[in-house]
Amino acid sequence: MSIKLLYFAWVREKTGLGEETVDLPGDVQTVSDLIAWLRSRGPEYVSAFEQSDVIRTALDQTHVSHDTAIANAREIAFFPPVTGG
Amino acid sequence: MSIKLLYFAWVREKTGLGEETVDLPGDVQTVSDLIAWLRSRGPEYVSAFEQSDVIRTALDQTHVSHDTAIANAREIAFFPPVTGG
Amino acid sequence: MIRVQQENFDIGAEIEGLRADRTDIGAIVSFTGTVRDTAKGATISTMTLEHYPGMTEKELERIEAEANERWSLQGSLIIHRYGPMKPGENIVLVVTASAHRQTAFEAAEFLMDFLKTNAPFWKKEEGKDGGEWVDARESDDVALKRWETAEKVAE
Amino acid sequence: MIRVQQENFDIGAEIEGLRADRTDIGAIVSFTGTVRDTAKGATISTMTLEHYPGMTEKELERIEAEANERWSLQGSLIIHRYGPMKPGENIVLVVTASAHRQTAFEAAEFLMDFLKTNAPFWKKEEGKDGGEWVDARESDDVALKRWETAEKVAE
Repeated sequence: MSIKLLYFAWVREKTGLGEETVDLPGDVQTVSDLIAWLRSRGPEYVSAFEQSDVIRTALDQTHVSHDTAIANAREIAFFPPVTGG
Repeated sequence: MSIKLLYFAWVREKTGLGEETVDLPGDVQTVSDLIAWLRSRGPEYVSAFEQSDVIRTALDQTHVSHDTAIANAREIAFFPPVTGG
Repeated sequence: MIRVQQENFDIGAEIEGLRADRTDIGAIVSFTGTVRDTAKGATISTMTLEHYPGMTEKELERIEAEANERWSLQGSLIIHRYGPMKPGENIVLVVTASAHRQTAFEAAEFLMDFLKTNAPFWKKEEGKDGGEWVDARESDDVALKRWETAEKVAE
Repeated sequence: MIRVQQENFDIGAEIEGLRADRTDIGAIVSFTGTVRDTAKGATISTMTLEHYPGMTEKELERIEAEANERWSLQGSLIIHRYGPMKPGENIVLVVTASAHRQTAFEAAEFLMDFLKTNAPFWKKEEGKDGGEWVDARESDDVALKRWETAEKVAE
């Protein structure tokens, strides 16, 4: 399954990427699975997702929790708690 | 004692006056006394002060209750509950 | 700053005046009260505001000073008009500026709640059936009560 | 109405646009968030706002729709800027118009509380010691909680 990943704020700075398209292994079912898989991809991902509980996630531009199933999402974004306004 | 009385909104319309200067009898000590004395002055005052509990009073431009002593006030205003803003 | 005037005011210009060249403000709240064209189902053609010159200014200054004691404000402004006005026109403007939004919101609401119940203004609504003095709203007294137990907000 | 833009906005012009020719409005509240020149004691030279194009618009529309479901509003507006800004500049504008002041105040606070915790914006403050991402404030989560049990306000 090919999916677009987006990174914002310090998650973006730590991964060194604004976005990328990846092919997910079949055993990646939830957002948590995806984070674990990303951490296996290199030290920059380990650093970005070190405190995975503070990372917020949006599935197709809607806020979701880490136990949400990825299903047929087209894009998944990772970012710190928002600080606009 | 000579004192300036001011009337606003429907109190003004009922008394038919915006302001007047009166000499108070010596036994008029409080705002309530003053209202009672005013009511003795004619039907327009009876009408204006018919429901004296809804009438608000300011002594020298400060809100006061009806049991307040008039003492040496220079001006006393009577008006309905305020409705600005 | 407080102003009592017959002429209209420009909300944007007033806000810009209050914040001019300031870089320590984080939040600006404005409240504008305007004339509605209906009351109790009747159409209003003119709203006339009577006030008590002298006392009005004193009350507004007192209310503004009280807000500045309770909250840490970078600026505050109250403008209240008097005289005849048409539906859609401005009646009152309150602006508060602070470092944080909760402070600016609370102070603006406080100013309006106190103004509504203490500033000596009276509204008369005129329609085709003549004029009628507006009754004080009980909800304004209720709104006032919530500030009685409120402590000064910590920064 | 919502807008996400890099350029500045004119608070007065936006308020006038929202109320234009309306005579059924009694209360207009505006909130403007601005860049402060200090954070944690350090001087800030530039504040940069990053956002998530696409999701930002969706979230602001969702938040605005929610406010219009909860309160009877004659109009509402959210404008949020992104990109680099200097101290004193505008970041965000929320305007609400209603028949009564409590409604306009509550809806404006609701919009800001939800925007602060849900709209995908991130602030980076730059000073002489480099840049730092702003931490989310716990008080913003607390502010949000008060709306959880709030019923729709009766008119």
